[in-house]
This record gives sequence, C-alpha cells and structure tokens, in this order.
Amino acid sequence: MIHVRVQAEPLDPHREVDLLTQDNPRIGGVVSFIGLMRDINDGEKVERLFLEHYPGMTEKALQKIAEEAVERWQLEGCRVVHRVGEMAPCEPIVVVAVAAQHRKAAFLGCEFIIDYLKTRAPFWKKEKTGNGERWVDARDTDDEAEKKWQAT
Amino acid sequence: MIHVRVQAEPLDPHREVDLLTQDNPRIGGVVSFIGLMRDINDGEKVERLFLEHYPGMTEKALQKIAEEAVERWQLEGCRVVHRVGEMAPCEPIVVVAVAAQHRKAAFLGCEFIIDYLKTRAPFWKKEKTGNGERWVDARDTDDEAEKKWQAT
Amino acid sequence: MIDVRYFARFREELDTDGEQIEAIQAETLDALLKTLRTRDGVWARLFAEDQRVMMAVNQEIADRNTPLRDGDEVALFPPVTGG
Amino acid sequence: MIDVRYFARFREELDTDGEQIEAIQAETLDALLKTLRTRDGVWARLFAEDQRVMMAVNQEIADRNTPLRDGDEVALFPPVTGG
Repeated sequence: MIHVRVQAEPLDPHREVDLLTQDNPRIGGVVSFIGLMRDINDGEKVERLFLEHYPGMTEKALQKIAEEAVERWQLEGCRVVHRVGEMAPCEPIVVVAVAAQHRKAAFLGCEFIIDYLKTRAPFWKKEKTGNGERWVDARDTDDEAEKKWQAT
Repeated sequence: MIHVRVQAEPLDPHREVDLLTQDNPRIGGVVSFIGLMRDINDGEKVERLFLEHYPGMTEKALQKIAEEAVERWQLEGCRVVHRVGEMAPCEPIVVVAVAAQHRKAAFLGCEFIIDYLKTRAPFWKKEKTGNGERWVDARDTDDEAEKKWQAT
Repeated sequence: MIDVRYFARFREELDTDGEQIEAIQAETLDALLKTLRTRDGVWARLFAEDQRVMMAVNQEIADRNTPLRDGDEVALFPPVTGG
Repeated sequence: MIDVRYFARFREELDTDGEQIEAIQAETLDALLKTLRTRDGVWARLFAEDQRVMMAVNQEIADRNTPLRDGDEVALFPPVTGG
C-alpha cells in the first residue's frame, strides 16, 4: 500500500499512478504531484541539476512521512519516488501519488507528503548554470508549508 | 493553455498530463486529480455508471472554472476532461491536470477546479446496482468544499 | 417563446426533455417555476419551494430573480453530481 | 566512537564526507557541535550558533539535546532541498 523509492534512472510518473490504482475498486480519487526540473532559478538559466541524498536515511524518512499520511487520512495507498544524480530541464524529480476513497483525503495526503519531503527528507540540489555550480538554498516558504500541518 | 473536453470514449489521464507539460520548462509542479468509478456507493455494489450532461453548457462551465483558476493562481496551464455515457468500475470519470511554476499554486488550482466542477458543471450520475438503477444524490460536503473558496 | 429544458431525474420523472413556454408566463425564473408548479402532481412536487432546483439561462447558472426574454434557453435540473 | 557524516555543501566545504569522533567528546549533539567549532575557520563558520544545521542520529532527524552513545551514526547537513 505504501511504496517509497529513490532511483538514479529517469522517473516514469504514469507508471507509479498505474501501480497505485490497479485492482482496487475502492479508490475514488487519485491526486498526484509531479515535481519537474525548471530551467530557470533565481533568474538564472539552469543547465543541469545534481541531486545528492543520504542513502538509508532517505528511504526511512520517506517511509515515515508516507505512513503518517496514510494513517492521518485513511489513504488507500501512496507511492513516493524521488530521483537522485544528474538530470536535465523538464525531467521529473519527484512523484507523489496518493489514492483515497474520497478526493479531499487524497489532496490533503498528497500535499502533506510533498510538504514534509521538502523539509525532512535528506536530499540536496546543486545547479549547474553558465556561471558554474551552486548549491540551492532552502526556502522559508517550505518551512511555512510544513508548519501548517502541525496546527491542524 | 486551457483545454476542456467532454468525451464518451475512455479517458487517458496520462496523455492529458503529457500534453499539459510538454515543451514548457517554466513548469515546476503538476498536480493532477483523477476521479475513478468506485464499485461501492452507499453500501451497495455498483455495476455500471451512466453519466448524463448538458451539451454546450458543460463545456462553457468547465471553461469558465478553468479560466478563473488560471487567473487566480497564475497557472501555466490546465486540462479538464470529463467522460460521459456508460462506464465500468475502476474507469476514470474525470481528470483535472494543473501546471504551475510552484507547487502550492498547482495544488490550489487543481482542488478549486474539481470542487467547482462538482457543484457547477451540469453532469448527473446514474448507477446500476443489483436492485436496478438510481440517480446519485448530490452531497452536502461538495457544497461545503465549494464555499471555502469564496471565503479566501 | 422560452425554450425550457429538463435534465437527468427531472427529465425522467416529467417524461419530457423540454418544451416551449410563452414568455408572458415566465418573466423571471421564479415566475416560470410558479407556472410549472400549477400543473399536476409530479410538476408541483419537483418544483415545490423546498426542493433543490438548479437553473441555467442561456447555459449559465442563474438564480430565481433572473429575468427571461423571448428566445432564452432555460434549463431546470437537480443538483449536479459529476466529477 | 561516533561515526560522523557530512553531506552536500558541508561535505564540500569541509573536504571530507565523515570521520570518527570519540564519544567522550560528544555526549550530546550540542557537545559534538561545540567540539567541531573549536577547529579552524571553516569548521567554526559552518557550525556557528547562527548557522542552520540539520542533524540526524541513526538516520532520524534529531535536535541538539539528543544524547549520543558509542556506535551512533550522526549526520550533519545543511537544510534539505529535495522535491
């Protein structure tokens, strides 16, 4: 019901959605988030992205976040797959696919997982631009997005 | 950038997501909602679903909802495709795919569109169960879901 | 004439998908509903004050106070259940 | 011994992906940070009080008060930026 994975190979979001829904006629709604590599960040053209992670901890962190979402919204299932290594603009970085009996639970579960992933799962982005390489800074808006789930 | 469609043929959600994102490297996040036919409703096994609609008005209503979402959250694009006619359990009824530069806008835009579609687009579901056919009643929770967008 | 259309459960229970009604009998949506309510059982029941009726004029959702003009397309239907 | 690991920008700036530190020098994460801060420029700068440092003990996010035991795996890294 819960599947989390980190992979260096290109990601196929549609396959994750298909694997999530197959043979479960209780599912009424699937919400999926696909994070794509943009070609512009902080006003500068980005040519390549390198994603570092902490093997072992990453999978544990994703599993824990997914379990919390499934329990909190009684999800029928979820799949979280994150890419690592080098990638190019327009390629998927992450897919979070969530299935539930009703749509509201699917929306909440999906947004919760990506919000927590952004602040708690040990991934780091490094961009290659025309001016060389640079580590991407964490954004305050991501911290705020995480906090809202604690208030409710 | 906005595409809405009603069709009797089976729906391919993945194709809608692909058409939404292709060749736009500004897109950072895609949120999609897929509504699937469940095989149980109000405790009874559902064998078939028939979807009636109001040709002409349906497309106008979907277009209006999509335009409002694009303007309100500066979306990079959205596609709304709804099936009509007869369908079987596990088949997709509707797909709402929304692309934005950042994820929060994509989540909000997608949920707004499906919430409004549920209360304003002229579709009606009729179920075939072991006990015959019955029209599906509108749910109060859908009205409440719509109202929350007016308060913000 | 006003072109009045019925959908879904209304269409089935009324056993018709629409009719032409003289504009004089329907100056507003509310007046149209009153006219329909004066008919026999099923009409009075479906369009009773306490029933939820959704309405559209020229394919846009409208409320009871909406004025009608000759040539308008009106639709009356139960709350929608798509998605 | 405590197995200390550094990731991303920390790993690059410190020019190492980790080291073994005696447990006696690191009874808590806070004590470990203090120990590291006593080293030269880049260590003092990265682990200064006003820097945002994320920490994990045995692959779970932990705060400064977390006690450390011989054999623990500790990781120090900048705020995460995945997704």
